[in-house]
Amino acid sequence: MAEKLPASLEKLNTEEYLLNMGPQHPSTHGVLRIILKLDGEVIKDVVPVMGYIHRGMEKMFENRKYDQIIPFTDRTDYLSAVNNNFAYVIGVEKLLGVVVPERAEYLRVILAELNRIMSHLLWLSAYGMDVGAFTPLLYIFREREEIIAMFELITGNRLTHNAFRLGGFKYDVPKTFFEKLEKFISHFADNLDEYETLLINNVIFKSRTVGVGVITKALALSYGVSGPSLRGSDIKMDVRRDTPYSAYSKFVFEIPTGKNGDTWDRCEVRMNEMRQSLSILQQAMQGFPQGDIMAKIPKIIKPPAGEVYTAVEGPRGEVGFYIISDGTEKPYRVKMRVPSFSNLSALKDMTVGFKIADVVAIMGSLDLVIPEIDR
Amino acid sequence: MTPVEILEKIKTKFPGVASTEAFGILNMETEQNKLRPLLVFLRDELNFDFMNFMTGVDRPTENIIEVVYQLFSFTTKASIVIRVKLDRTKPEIETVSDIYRTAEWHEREAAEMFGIVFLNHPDPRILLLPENFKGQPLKKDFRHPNMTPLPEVK
Amino acid sequence: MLKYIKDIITGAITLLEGMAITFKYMFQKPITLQYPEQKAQMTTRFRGRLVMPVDEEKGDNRCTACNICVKACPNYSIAVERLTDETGKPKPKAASFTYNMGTCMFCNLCVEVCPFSAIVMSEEYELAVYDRKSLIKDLVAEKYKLKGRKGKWWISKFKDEEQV
Amino acid sequence: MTAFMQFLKDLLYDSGKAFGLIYDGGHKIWAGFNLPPLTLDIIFLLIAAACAAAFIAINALFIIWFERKISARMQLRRGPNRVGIFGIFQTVADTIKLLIKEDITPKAVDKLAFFLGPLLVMTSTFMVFLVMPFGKGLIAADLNIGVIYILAVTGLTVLGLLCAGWGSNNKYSLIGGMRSAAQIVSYEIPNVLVMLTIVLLSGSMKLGDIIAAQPTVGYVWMQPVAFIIFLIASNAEINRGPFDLPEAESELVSGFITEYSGMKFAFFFLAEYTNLFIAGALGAVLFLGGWTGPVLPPFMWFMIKSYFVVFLLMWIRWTFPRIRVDHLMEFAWKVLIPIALLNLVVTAFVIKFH
Amino acid sequence: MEYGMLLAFLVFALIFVVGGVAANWLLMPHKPNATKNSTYECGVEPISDANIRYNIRFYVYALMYVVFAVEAVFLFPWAVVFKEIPGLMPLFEAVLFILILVLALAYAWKKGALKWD
Repeated sequence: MAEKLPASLEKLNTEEYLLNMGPQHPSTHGVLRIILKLDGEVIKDVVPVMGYIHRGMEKMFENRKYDQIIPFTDRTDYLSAVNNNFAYVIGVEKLLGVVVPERAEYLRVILAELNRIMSHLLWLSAYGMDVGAFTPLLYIFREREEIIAMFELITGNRLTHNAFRLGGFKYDVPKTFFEKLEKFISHFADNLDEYETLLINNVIFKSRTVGVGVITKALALSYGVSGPSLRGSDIKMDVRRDTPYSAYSKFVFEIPTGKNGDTWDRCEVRMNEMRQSLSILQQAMQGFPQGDIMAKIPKIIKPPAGEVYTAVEGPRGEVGFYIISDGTEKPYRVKMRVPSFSNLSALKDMTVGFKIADVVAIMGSLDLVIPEIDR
Repeated sequence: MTPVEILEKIKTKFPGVASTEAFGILNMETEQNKLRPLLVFLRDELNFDFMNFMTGVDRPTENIIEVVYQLFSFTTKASIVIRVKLDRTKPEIETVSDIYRTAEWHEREAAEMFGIVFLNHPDPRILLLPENFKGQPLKKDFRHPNMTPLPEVK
Repeated sequence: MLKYIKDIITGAITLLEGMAITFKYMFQKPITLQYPEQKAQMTTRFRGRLVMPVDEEKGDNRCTACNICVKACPNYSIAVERLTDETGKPKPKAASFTYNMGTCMFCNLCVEVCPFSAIVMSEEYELAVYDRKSLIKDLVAEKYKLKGRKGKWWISKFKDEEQV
Repeated sequence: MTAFMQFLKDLLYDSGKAFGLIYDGGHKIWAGFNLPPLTLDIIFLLIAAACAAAFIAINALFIIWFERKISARMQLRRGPNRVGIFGIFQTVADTIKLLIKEDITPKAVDKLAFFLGPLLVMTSTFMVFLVMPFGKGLIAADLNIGVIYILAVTGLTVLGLLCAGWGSNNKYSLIGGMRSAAQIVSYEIPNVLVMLTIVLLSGSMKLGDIIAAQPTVGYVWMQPVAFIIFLIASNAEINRGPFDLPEAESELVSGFITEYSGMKFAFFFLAEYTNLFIAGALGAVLFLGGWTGPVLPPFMWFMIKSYFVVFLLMWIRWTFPRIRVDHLMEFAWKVLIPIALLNLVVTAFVIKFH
Repeated sequence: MEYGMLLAFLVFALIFVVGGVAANWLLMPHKPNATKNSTYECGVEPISDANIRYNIRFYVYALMYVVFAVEAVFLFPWAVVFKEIPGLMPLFEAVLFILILVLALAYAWKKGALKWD
């Protein structure tokens, strides 16, 4: 359609039109609005509109004490509450100069990896829904429910755990937790294989994902895409390996990567990541040390003036907290670096030229959590 | 690469940059007009290929707004923080969104939250705030009629 | 041409594998919990809502109106008023303990800081109400009785759990 | 008494004979009253149509419940189990709910097209039952162009969906309607070719003759490829399963039924499930020998076979992800149609040289 | 009688639908408001009218359908009498006819009418 049509035929040309996808749409996973410019089914332009659930988290942080901020971090990315806690807590501990006991570090790793599996499972089930397969969701929710029950044992909450405290944990682990964990590890790998056969290796699924939403290495890096979405583009990026935090340097694990940076690669990376998390869980459970669960920290937390940026590898990518302390009880400024924010910014380069159905598939493969973007 | 090595390399090209070190990360300050060449140098010569984030910090007591860029290199696993101090009454800075594309959205956010003007920005619309919102919420002196003061507890 | 046929066959095999899985699950027991009749068993640490249980030995709650929980609450959902005697001197007793469930995040911070174990998170989870006002509760007036276990079990509920 | 027993037995096993008796008896009585025989014929016609309507309504209610139960079992759920035993009256309750719900007609819609949508869809679905052989002699009209009639009437559905899609004046509906039109016409062709193969084998377009011509096991053993193509193509034609693009929930919200509510929505719903049954029934008639079978009454056999095919379609639906629209079209034109054509030619050759 | 049945079915189908909608209209509450009567587009105001000149892609399929369906309909009479006519003549005639269909398909395939973009 490149050549100019004569004026008399101009009216016969297909019309490009704008379509709102969201804020209330079944597959935007939250209150995200995407304005699509379409020619028939083919996408010509994508404009994400955000901020529908902007809560001013960063402003709120400035008005809360250091230990009060932890429950708020749960609520930015509600699917990986523990990893958000993690990033914030190690930041403040760095400022305070607190050394966390090993037992607490191990428990943190266990919780973080469980949380990663939990988040990926939800992604897998939601992704099944996105591409039109409803059934995997209900199978996957069995396993997810098991993990939630484990979290409930330790923290008492099912989704927004508020699990970590500055310096470790408030309460020690109940014995039943490890029994459950062992049971979970024993059957999870098999179930994962089953889901892979049911969904990921399905020929229809492959036809919808292979070669769709390709993002090149250089572009992904430039966009600051992180986590599985970046690893899908064949970059061995993992905060757990690049800048090891907590006890991660003690565990052996691989970093799965994709080859082409398409949607299927991102899916496969997540599936393999769950297997790696499972192996970390096994190692952590075997080497779980005795000792204290809480470091000695002052009653009133006043970190010395300074600033720190700490990041952890969340399920969606690099979750970072940039904390500036001015020596008072409350932080001077907290900036959250959220993975979905950068991942979503690359959406336009991934989707243009594909179809409506692909937008859903691509957005699903980025595993967006909207409250995290809006903060 | 250790922070010292990075600093030495930078000093060969940009003599006289102020820098400190905190938690093993080089923390350097530069002027507004040197920022873009510095970032291009860091990206192309020192392999800082990943921008973690970019944000602003409001410091009303010193009458400045800081712009902070954090970079990371996947090849050397090193991080670096670059900050630029802007005049708080008229904060203006050149965009870096063509050097790191992720900066485009981060700059849009910083623009609406701190009122920083990013010159030559490709898409200077608001990002998170409602369209008719007035004020820059992350400035320390921001007040809004809907804000309720927190109760004082003895 | 050969690839065309091969693609069709391998594709059909993956489809049949999927169908075998769904068929297998058809004969498994449903995992549904029939909600209003069957209810989920909550763990000891479950954070339902904040309650101020009546200590049966004391015949009253254990609150001393020390305001530590108020300071700890990130959302300012708690307000405590101290009881005063006739002369206006404050007594170590709460006259009212206003708890706003609407703004509560169920983060457990208030329970953790309470030096007297006066408050605890209960196991209730059906907390929805029709009227927003009824989310604001006065825990002192409520005189909540923790069900199920005896005495002051909640004070040591985490210590009683079997540890690794 | 024995005559009455014989009549009941006929009614069950050879309905044609029993209806013949009723028809003749009715006319004798009618002639006794000196009334013109045409009036009685009209009454009989209306009764037959009313029976079909009642069957459609009850069957749709059952099939919806059946699907909900089957999908629930496949997903480790229980499915409806509150209204009536095993929740069998759940769909009745849902229908009543839809009946007393407000039927919203948005301001921007083209009112005529908006109403024509469900009307055309439901009418075309209804009309198919004219030639549906439920049992021996249990058929409203065994037209001698039966197969073509079915193809023609189901083809009307496209118009209804296009009306709904265009008339709603909603972009999601528009995309859904367009998709469904392209999809249904594309999959009509493999379906036509498959039916052509069956007609080739049986030598008649009458559904009754097709059933009679089949060996005891049905054509499915002679034409397994045709059966698979039929399953896929009819699944696509009724917009279900991995081919539910016109109403693809995660992409188009609800496609062409986005703006519909109340009874108009119910008619789309009803038509979808009735079409599902029609697909099952056609599969039973064309490939599984229709109502033939030992011991049980023909009607029972027909229903069992139909529901078996319906179950296959449900199984497919609840297992697979949704196909993308371009793959869908390519699959029809590049895979199904060549195979169906090849199958047709091979069948013709085998018939001639066998 | 048979086509009378067809008419009866048609009449009944129309009664069925119109009656259903009418019953619904009688039973339902009538409380329209502006929000309810607006077009749904994910909770925001629709950007533009939906009656647009749509992509040609879909109409191409309809055209191809006409070609194939009409030819297939011509084949039905042949299929009915195929067994009864002796000799190989009907077979070869039909194969020739189908070959033309295949050629049409191959042409469309080659021309890219089956490709989406």
